[in-house]
Amino acid sequence: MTQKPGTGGLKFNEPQLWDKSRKGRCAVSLPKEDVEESLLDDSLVGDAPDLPQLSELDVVRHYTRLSQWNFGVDSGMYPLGSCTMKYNPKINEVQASRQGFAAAHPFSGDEASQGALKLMYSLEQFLAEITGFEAVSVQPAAGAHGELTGMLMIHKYHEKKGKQRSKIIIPDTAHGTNPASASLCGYDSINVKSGPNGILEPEAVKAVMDEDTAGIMLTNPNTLGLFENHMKEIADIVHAKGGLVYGDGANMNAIMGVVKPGEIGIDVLHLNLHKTFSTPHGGGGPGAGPVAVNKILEPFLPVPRIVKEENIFKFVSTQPDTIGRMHTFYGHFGVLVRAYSYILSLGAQGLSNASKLAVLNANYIKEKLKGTLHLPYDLPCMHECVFNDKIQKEQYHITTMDMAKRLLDYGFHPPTVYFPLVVDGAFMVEPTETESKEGIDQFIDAVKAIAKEAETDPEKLKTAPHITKVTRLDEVAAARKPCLKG
Amino acid sequence: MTQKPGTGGLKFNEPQLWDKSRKGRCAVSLPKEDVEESLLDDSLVGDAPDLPQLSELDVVRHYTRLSQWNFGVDSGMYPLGSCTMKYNPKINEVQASRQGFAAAHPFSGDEASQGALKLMYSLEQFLAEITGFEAVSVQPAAGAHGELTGMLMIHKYHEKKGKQRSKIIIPDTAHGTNPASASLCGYDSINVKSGPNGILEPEAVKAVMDEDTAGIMLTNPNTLGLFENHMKEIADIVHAKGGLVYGDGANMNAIMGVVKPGEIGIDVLHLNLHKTFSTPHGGGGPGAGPVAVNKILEPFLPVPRIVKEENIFKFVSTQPDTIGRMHTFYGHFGVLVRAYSYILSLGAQGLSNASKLAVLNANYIKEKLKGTLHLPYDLPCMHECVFNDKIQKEQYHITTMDMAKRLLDYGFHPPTVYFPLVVDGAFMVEPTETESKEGIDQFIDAVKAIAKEAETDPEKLKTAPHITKVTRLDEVAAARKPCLKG
Amino acid sequence: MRYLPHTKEDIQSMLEVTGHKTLENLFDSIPQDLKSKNGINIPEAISEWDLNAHMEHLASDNIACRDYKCFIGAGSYDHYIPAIVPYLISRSEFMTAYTPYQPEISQGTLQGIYEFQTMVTHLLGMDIATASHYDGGTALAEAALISLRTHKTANTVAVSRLTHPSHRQIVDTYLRPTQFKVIEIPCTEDGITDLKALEAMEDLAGICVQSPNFLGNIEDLEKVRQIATDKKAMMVASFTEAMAYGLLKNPGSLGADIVAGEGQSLGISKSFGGPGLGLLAGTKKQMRNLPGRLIGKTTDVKGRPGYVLTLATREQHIRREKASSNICSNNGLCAMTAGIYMATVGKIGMRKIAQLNHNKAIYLKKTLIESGLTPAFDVPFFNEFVMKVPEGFDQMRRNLIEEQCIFAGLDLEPYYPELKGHYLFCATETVSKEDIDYLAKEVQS
Amino acid sequence: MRYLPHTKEDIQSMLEVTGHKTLENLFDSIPQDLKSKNGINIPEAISEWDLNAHMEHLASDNIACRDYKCFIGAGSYDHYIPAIVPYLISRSEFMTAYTPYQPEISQGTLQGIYEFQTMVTHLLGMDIATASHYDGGTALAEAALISLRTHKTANTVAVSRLTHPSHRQIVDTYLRPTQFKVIEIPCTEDGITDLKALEAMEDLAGICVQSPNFLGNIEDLEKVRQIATDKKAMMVASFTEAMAYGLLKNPGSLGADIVAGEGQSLGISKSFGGPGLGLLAGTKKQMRNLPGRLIGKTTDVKGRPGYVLTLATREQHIRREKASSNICSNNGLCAMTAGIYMATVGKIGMRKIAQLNHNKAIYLKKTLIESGLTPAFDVPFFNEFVMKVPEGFDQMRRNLIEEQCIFAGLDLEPYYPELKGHYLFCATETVSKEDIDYLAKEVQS
Ligand SMILES: Cc1ncc(COP(=O)(O)O)c(C=O)c1O
Ligand SMILES: Cc1ncc(COP(=O)(O)O)c(C=O)c1O
Repeated sequence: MTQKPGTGGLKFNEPQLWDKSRKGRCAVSLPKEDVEESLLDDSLVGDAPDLPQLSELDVVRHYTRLSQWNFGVDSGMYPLGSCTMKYNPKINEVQASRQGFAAAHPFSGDEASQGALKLMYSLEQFLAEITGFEAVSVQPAAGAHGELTGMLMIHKYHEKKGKQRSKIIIPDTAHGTNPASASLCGYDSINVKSGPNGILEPEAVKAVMDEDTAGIMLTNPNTLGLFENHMKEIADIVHAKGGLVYGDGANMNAIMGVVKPGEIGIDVLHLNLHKTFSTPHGGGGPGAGPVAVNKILEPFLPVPRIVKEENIFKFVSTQPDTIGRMHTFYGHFGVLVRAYSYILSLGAQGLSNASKLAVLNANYIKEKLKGTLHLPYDLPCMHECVFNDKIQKEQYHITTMDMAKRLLDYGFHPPTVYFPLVVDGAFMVEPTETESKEGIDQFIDAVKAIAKEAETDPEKLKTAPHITKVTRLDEVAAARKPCLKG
Repeated sequence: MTQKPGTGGLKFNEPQLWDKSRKGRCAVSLPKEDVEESLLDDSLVGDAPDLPQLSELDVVRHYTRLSQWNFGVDSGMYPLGSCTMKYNPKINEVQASRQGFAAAHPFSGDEASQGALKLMYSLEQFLAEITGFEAVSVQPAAGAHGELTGMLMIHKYHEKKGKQRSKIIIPDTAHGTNPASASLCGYDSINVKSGPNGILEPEAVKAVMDEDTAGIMLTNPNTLGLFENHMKEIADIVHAKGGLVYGDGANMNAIMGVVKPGEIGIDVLHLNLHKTFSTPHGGGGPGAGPVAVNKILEPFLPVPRIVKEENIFKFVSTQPDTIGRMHTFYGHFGVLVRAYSYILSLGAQGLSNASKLAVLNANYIKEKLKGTLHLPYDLPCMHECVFNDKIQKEQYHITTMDMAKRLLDYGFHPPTVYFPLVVDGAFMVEPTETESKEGIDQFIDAVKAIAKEAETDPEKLKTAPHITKVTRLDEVAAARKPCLKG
Repeated sequence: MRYLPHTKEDIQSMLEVTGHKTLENLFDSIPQDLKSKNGINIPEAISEWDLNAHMEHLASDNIACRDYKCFIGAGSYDHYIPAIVPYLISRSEFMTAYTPYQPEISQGTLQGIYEFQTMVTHLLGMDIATASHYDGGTALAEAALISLRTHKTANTVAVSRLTHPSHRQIVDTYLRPTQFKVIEIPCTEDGITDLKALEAMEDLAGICVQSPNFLGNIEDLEKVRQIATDKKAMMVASFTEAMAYGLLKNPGSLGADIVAGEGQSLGISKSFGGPGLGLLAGTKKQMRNLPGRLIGKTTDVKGRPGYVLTLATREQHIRREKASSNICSNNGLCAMTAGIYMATVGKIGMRKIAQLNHNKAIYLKKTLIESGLTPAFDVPFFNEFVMKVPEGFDQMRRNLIEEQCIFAGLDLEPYYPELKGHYLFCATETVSKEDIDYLAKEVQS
Repeated sequence: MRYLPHTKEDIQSMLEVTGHKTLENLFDSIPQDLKSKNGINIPEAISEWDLNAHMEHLASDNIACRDYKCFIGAGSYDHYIPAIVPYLISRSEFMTAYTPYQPEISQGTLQGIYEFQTMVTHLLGMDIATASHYDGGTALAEAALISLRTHKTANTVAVSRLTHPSHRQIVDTYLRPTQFKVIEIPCTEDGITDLKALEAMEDLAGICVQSPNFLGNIEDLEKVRQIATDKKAMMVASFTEAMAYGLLKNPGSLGADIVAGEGQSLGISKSFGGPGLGLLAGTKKQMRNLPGRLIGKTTDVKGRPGYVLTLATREQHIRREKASSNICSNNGLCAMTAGIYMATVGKIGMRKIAQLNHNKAIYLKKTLIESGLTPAFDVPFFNEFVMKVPEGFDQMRRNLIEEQCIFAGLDLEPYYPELKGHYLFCATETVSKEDIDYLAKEVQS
C-alpha cells in the first residue's frame, strides 16, 4: 500500500494534576485588591476548594501533553459514521472570538445586542431556506436537545388538539437519542423494522399507525446511509391518522441542495450544526441542534424567538402556544457564529457541492471495499456506507472491534462500530467531503491490508492497537468498580 | 526512578508538500476582482511559481503533523546549555498580536506610531537599568547581530581615535559568534586560554594586550557557567592599553539584580531577549540582541535612535558618529513587545528571583550529578553547569552523544553537547528557573539511570534513540551529497 | 472552494469507480418527486476577507465590541480568563476530536475530563460529577427529573421562586409532558426562599433551591437539608455563580443529594449566553441515576493507567427509550476549559478571586447606597445584590449604556413584578474601585 | 510569581543540597566589589490584567489599532494573511523549540524549513535557498560580502541608487570596517538604474540591483546579467516585495548569481518593521559561500527519510573566526510562516494575488492621475509607483491619517532630495476599488 500514516514516536507520560500539585503554587496572576476586604460570617464560609496548585508552565505542559494523546480531524481522517467529521475551518474560530461576540452579556438588552440578534435571525432564515421549512429556532443546544424540542412541540400540538396520544413510531435504524427523546415526552416507542433493502416500507408503518400514535421519528438519509424513498407515502399514512412526522436531520450533509426535508412531508426537523455545518465537536461538544418547522408547528417553537421590526431585531416570548424555554439564554451562540460563517463562506453552490462530494466519497469507498468487507445493503448510498465483519468473523474470528483497533496502528480514526444496531458488527464509514481522494485511497488500502492480516496474522488484530500510547482498556473493570474521580 | 516522561505513541507520517499537491487545488480564498485586469508586457511576465497545490485541510494536517514531531519547552524540560530555554509566557503572544502593534507600518511616521516608539524607548531604559549602562539600542536582530553592532562600535571608536587596531582578545571559552563577529570587523582573534579553574587570569590577558589590540570579548558568566571574578582587573588591563571591553550578555539570566555589567568595566554588552527575557526561540529565531553601552560608546550607537522630547517620541538619525544602520527598519519589534511585557510582569523583584532560582537549579543539578558524570570544574556555578563523558568514555566507551540521544528516550531534550570546546565531550546543563524541583529530580534520575545503562547495557545507548519518530540521521551523507531542496 | 479537495480529475476517476456519469447521478436513486425543484436562496459565497469584514461589522453592532463595564451577572458573569486557557483549549487535538469512543487515541480528552470531574467534586463537595451538561438550566431540569423518577410515591418537585427564572422555565418545559408536577416555593420579604412555606408542603419528591439565589442572597441550605430529610424528599441545590464556592460552604458539605448549576464562570466567555457549562453532581447513591457521560479510570491490558467512558448502560445509545436521559453530545470542550481554568487558578487563586468578588460587591453596594440607592434586602450575599432605585434611573441607565458602555444593573420587574423599581447589581474582580466610584458618581448626578 | 514554580520547601531542601543558607549565598563566589549596590529601578510587577490594559493602551497610541488603509509599501507590504497561518504557526512545538540541534526530535522544524527552502528556490528561480536571514537588508549585505570575498581581484561592489535606502545603509555599515568599497550606480530620469553608468564602472566584484526597485519600477535584469558577465562581476538581485515574483520573471531565470530580499509579504505581519524575513538564495556554485543555516535531506540508520542541519562547516560554531558569517539564530519561525503561507496560496493563489496587486496599482495610478497627480515615470511597475503631487498635498495627507486612518503614499524627499514633492504609492489586494475611489476623491478636493 501507499505509505500508511500511522507510525510511532515520542510521547510524554503525564501524571494527574494533583500529583503535580505543590502547596503554595499558583498559575494565575491575581488582580490587585483596591478595595478593603469584607469578611462573610464564618458560619457561611467554607474551606478553599481543594484544587491543584501549579505553576503556569506546569499547566501549559500538562494540557499540551494531554492534547498530544488525542486524535482530531486535524490529525488525520476521521470517518466516524453518523458524525460528519468534516474539516472545521479555523477562520470560524476567529469570528467566534471577536470581542463583540465573545464578551457580549446575554442580558445586555436588544438595543445593545443588534449584531448578535441579526446573526441569529439570519442563520434561522438560512437554515429554513436550506431545509425548506417555514421557521427555525436555533435555541436547542445539541442534536438530542433539538429532538426533545421537536417532540415537545408534537406533544403540545396533540394536547392543543384536545387529545394527547401515547405512542410514537421509531424504526430500528434510529439513533438512540430518538427513542430517548420520545420517552422524555412520555411516548412509548413502537419499534418498526426497516425493509429488506434497509429502508422503511409504508406497509410496516401503516400496520402500526393509529389514532393513539403521535407520529413517527424518521432519519433521512437513515443511519444505513440510505435515502428513505417512501418518505412521502409514510408521511401521508401518518398524517392521515392525525400524526406528525419528526425528521432527524443529523444526516443533512448528504442532501443539501438536492432534497428539502420540509418539502417531503416532514413536519419538524433538527439539524446538527456540529456535523453538517462544520462546527468543531470539541471532544464531545458543545454543538447546536436547531429545529426547523412548518406552519402547523411554528406557534409551538421555544421562546424567546427573534423577530425583526423595521430593521430592529427583538426577542419576543409572548407566543401563547410555545412549549416554553429550552436553554437558559438563547442556545449556543458561539456555535451559531461558526455555522453562520460557514454558510456565508460556501453559499448555495458550495453547500450542494459539499453534499455531492460527500456522497461521492462514500460511494467510492463502498465500491472499493465491498469485496473486502461484507456489505449488508448493496445499494447506492448517501454520505456513508455500512459494512460489517461477517466475512472476517466467520472465517477468522476477527471482529469489527479488532479491525477498528488495528486501524489505529495504521493512523486512521476507526469508523463508527456496532451502530446501527440492525447490522450486527456494523462498520459504518462516513468520509465527508473534505477528505481528498488520496486520503481515501490510503484508507481503503489500510482496510484491505487489515483484511489480509485477518487471514495471515489474526493475532496482530486481536491484540491491536500496538503503537498507541495505551492499548485496549479494561472497560468491564471500569464499569464494575467505577473510579470516577482522583 | 520516578516515572520517566518519555514513552511511545501514535505519530503520523507526512509526505513532502509537493507529494500531496494536486493540480487545481488552492487553500486560499481569493479576494474579489473589483478592478479590471491589467496585463504586464509578456517580456516581463514569468511562469507562475511552482508552489504546491493543496486544500485548506491538506495544509492544516501537514503542519499539525509536522509540529507533532517537534519538541518544545511546552513539551518538556529543555536544559540546553547557553540557550536559556525558559517558559515563554503566552500572554506575551497576546500582546504582540494586538492589531495596534502587528498591523503597524514602519513608515507610518512618528505621530502615528507613538505607542510603538514609547514601548521601544521604555524597553531601552529598562535594559539600561538592568545592565547598568548609559544607553541601549534594541535594533540588533539577534545575539550575533548585537555582537557585530558592538564590535562595529569599537571599531569606529578606534577609527575616531585616529588609529585603527588589528587584533581582539577572545578566550577559548567564547561562543563561536564572538570570533566570527570580530572577523567581520577585520580583527584577528587572539585566543587566550582560561585558567585552571575555568576563568580568565589577568596575567593571560596582560600577556597579549597591546596598543594594536582593539580590546577583548568576554562572556560573563562564561560558557562554563562560571563567573569571571577577575573582570575588573582584566578590564583595567585592557583599558590601560586603550582597548575596550566587549561583554557577551547571553548569560545575563544568571545575574539580574546581582551584578550590573555596566558597573564592572564592560564598555558594551549585548543581550539575548530570546534567552534572558523569555521570548520564544521559534525553532531558530527570530530573536533580538539589544546592545547596551556606556557614555564613551553612546555616540556610536546605530541609527535611528529613539528620543523623547516633551513626551513626544521621535526617531533621530543625525548622530554624526553612528556606525549607521543595522536593520532595515527598527529591529524585531514583535520580539521587543514580548520582552517588554515580560519585564513588566516580573518587575525588579521577579527578575532577580528568576536569576537566583536559575542559579539554584543549576547548582542543585551540579551537586546531584557530579558523582555520576565527571565535572571538570568543581566550583560553585551560575545558571549552568558543564559535565563531560570522561568516566563513561574511559570505562564503557560511551560518549556524550550516546547519553544525549538516550535522554530523548527518557523524554528530555538533551543538554548542549560538545560546547564549550575547552571541555571535551562537554555536557552543558542549563535548567533555567522555570523548571520545578520535581522536574529537575526526574531529569537527575534519568541521567543516573542512563549512567547505569552505560555499565549494564551500553548497546542501548549507542543505538539510541529508540522511540523517536526517526533515529540517528546520517549527517555525513547529508553534507557529502547535499540535498537542499525537494 | 478551499475546503473541497476534489480536482476535476479526482471527480472523474471516482465517478468511473462508482459508475455514475455526473455528480447529480449519485442521487438518481432518490425519487424525482422527493427532490427539490427550488435551489437554495442564500447569499453567494464570500471570501475569507469579506467574511472578516462582515463579521467585524456585525460584532461592532454589539456594545460588547467596546470595552464595557459590566455590573450585571444574573447567570452570566464577567471574570478574567487567563491567556493560557484559550491558548491551550484551541489545540486542535482537543477542538477537532469527537466524543472519545476510541479511548486509545482519546486519552487527552479522557484524562482532561476525568480531572474536570474530580475538581468539580472538590468545588461542590460531592462524590460524583458528570462530564457536563448543556447549561445550568438543563442540568437543573435533569436533577428535578432524577428526584421525581427515584421517589417511590411523590410526583411533585418544589422549586424556589428565587431560582434563576430561566432555569424555572426550563424545568417547566421539561416536566409539562410528564405526569410530574412543579410547585413554586415562595420567597420572604428578605429576598430568600420561604422555608416555612416549604415546610407546609406535602408529598415532595424533590426540593430545588438555588444559593446564592437569583437575587444574590445566600440561602440556608442546612435548613433545606433538614426539611428535605423530614419530607423524605431529595435535596437539589443549584447555582449560577460557580465562583461563589471559592468562598462559601459548598452544597455538598450542607447535605445536597444533587447539585446542578452553571459553570460559565470557570474560564468560559459570556458569549451572549452560550455555550456555557452545565454542572451536575451527586452523592454516590445517585451514581446510576445521573444522566450523561462519565469518565472512569481503569488500566489497559498491559496494566498501564488509562481512562474510558463508563457506566454507559445509563445512556441512550445502549438503553434507548429506557435511558436516564436523551443527552448525547454535551459541552465537553467547555468542561475541558473549566478544567484548565481550575488548574490555573488552583486552590489559592480560587479563594482569592472569590474573596475579591465579595469585597468588590460589598464596596459597590456601599457606594451605591451613598449615592442614593436603597438596599432591598439585608441578608448575606456573594457578588450580587438588589437595590431599589429612584425615579429616572432607568433613563440614566440607558444613557450610561449608549454613551459609556456601562451596564448599571438588571431591571428585575420583568422577572419579579413585585420588584418593580428594583435592580440586580453584580461586581466581580474585573471592576476596579475606580469603575465603581465612577458609576456611583454617574448615578448620583 | 506564576512563572516561578519554587515553593518555600523546594528552595529550602535544594539549598541544603547545594550547601547554602540563603539564595543570596549562591553568589558568594562573586567578589563583593563586582556586585551591584544599586537595585533595579523599574516599575513594580503588574498582573496579567493590568498588563493587558497597559498594552492595549499603548497599542491604541498607534493608528494601526484602527482599521486603516495602507497605500504605503516601501519595504513593508499590507497583504492578507489567511487565518490558518497564524493558527498553525502558534503551535507551541514550533514556537517554543530551539534551533534543531537534535534532529530526532526536531523533524517538524526541519522538514518545514526544508520545504520552505524548496519553495523559495521555486519562487526565485535559484538552486539553493538558506534557512533565512534577519531581513532583506542584512541578507543583501551578506550577498555583497560574498561577491567581494569570492572575487579574485576586485574589492568594490556597485549598488544601485534605487535599492531600498535602508538596505544601502546596511551594506555601508557592514562594509565600512572592511577593506571593501561600495559605489553607487546612479539612476536615470525614468526611475530605473542607469546601466550605461554601470557599464562605465571598473573592477567590480559584485553588482547589486533591486527589482522592482525602491520606486516600484521593474529593472532590466537581463541587461544587468550581460554587464555582470562582461565585467566578471557577480550579479546580485535584490527585492523587497516577494509577491512580485508571483507575476514577474524571477531573478534566477534572468541569471542572478545571488538573490537577496525581504519575505515579509509571505504571510508575515508588518509588525512595525520586524521581525521580517531575510531571503538569501544562490546558484549551486555559491552553496559553500552562503551564510547561515541550511537544512538537508538524508536518512536515519534505519533508512527512513529525515532532515538535518547540514554544511555546518561554513558556520561560526565550527569555523569560528573563519566562518562565512557570524549568524547563529536566524528568523526561523518567520521562515516557517512563509512556508505555510506559500503552501496555502499555492501556485494558483500566488499568481492570482500577484496579478490582483498589479491590477489595483494600475487602477490606483489611473485614478490618482484623474484627480490631479502627475506620474513621475512611465516604465512598467508591479504594485508601487511614484507620483508628483500638487502644493498642499502633504497637509491633506496628514489630515487623512489623523482623521481617517488613510496613509496616502510615502514622501520621497527624505530619501531622494531630487524627488522633492514626489510620493511613493502602493496598492495591494487589501485595498478595494471603493478605497481607491475614496482616496482619489479626497485627493481631488
Ligand atoms: C442520527 C443522529 N441523531 C441524533 C444525534 C444526536 O446529536 P447530539 O449528539 O448533538 O445530541 C446523532 C449524533 O450522534 C446522530 O448521529
Ligand atoms: C554565549 C552566546 N553568545 C552569543 C550567542 C548568539 O546569539 P544568537 O543565536 O541570538 O545570534 C549565543 C547563542 O547561542 C550564545 O550562547
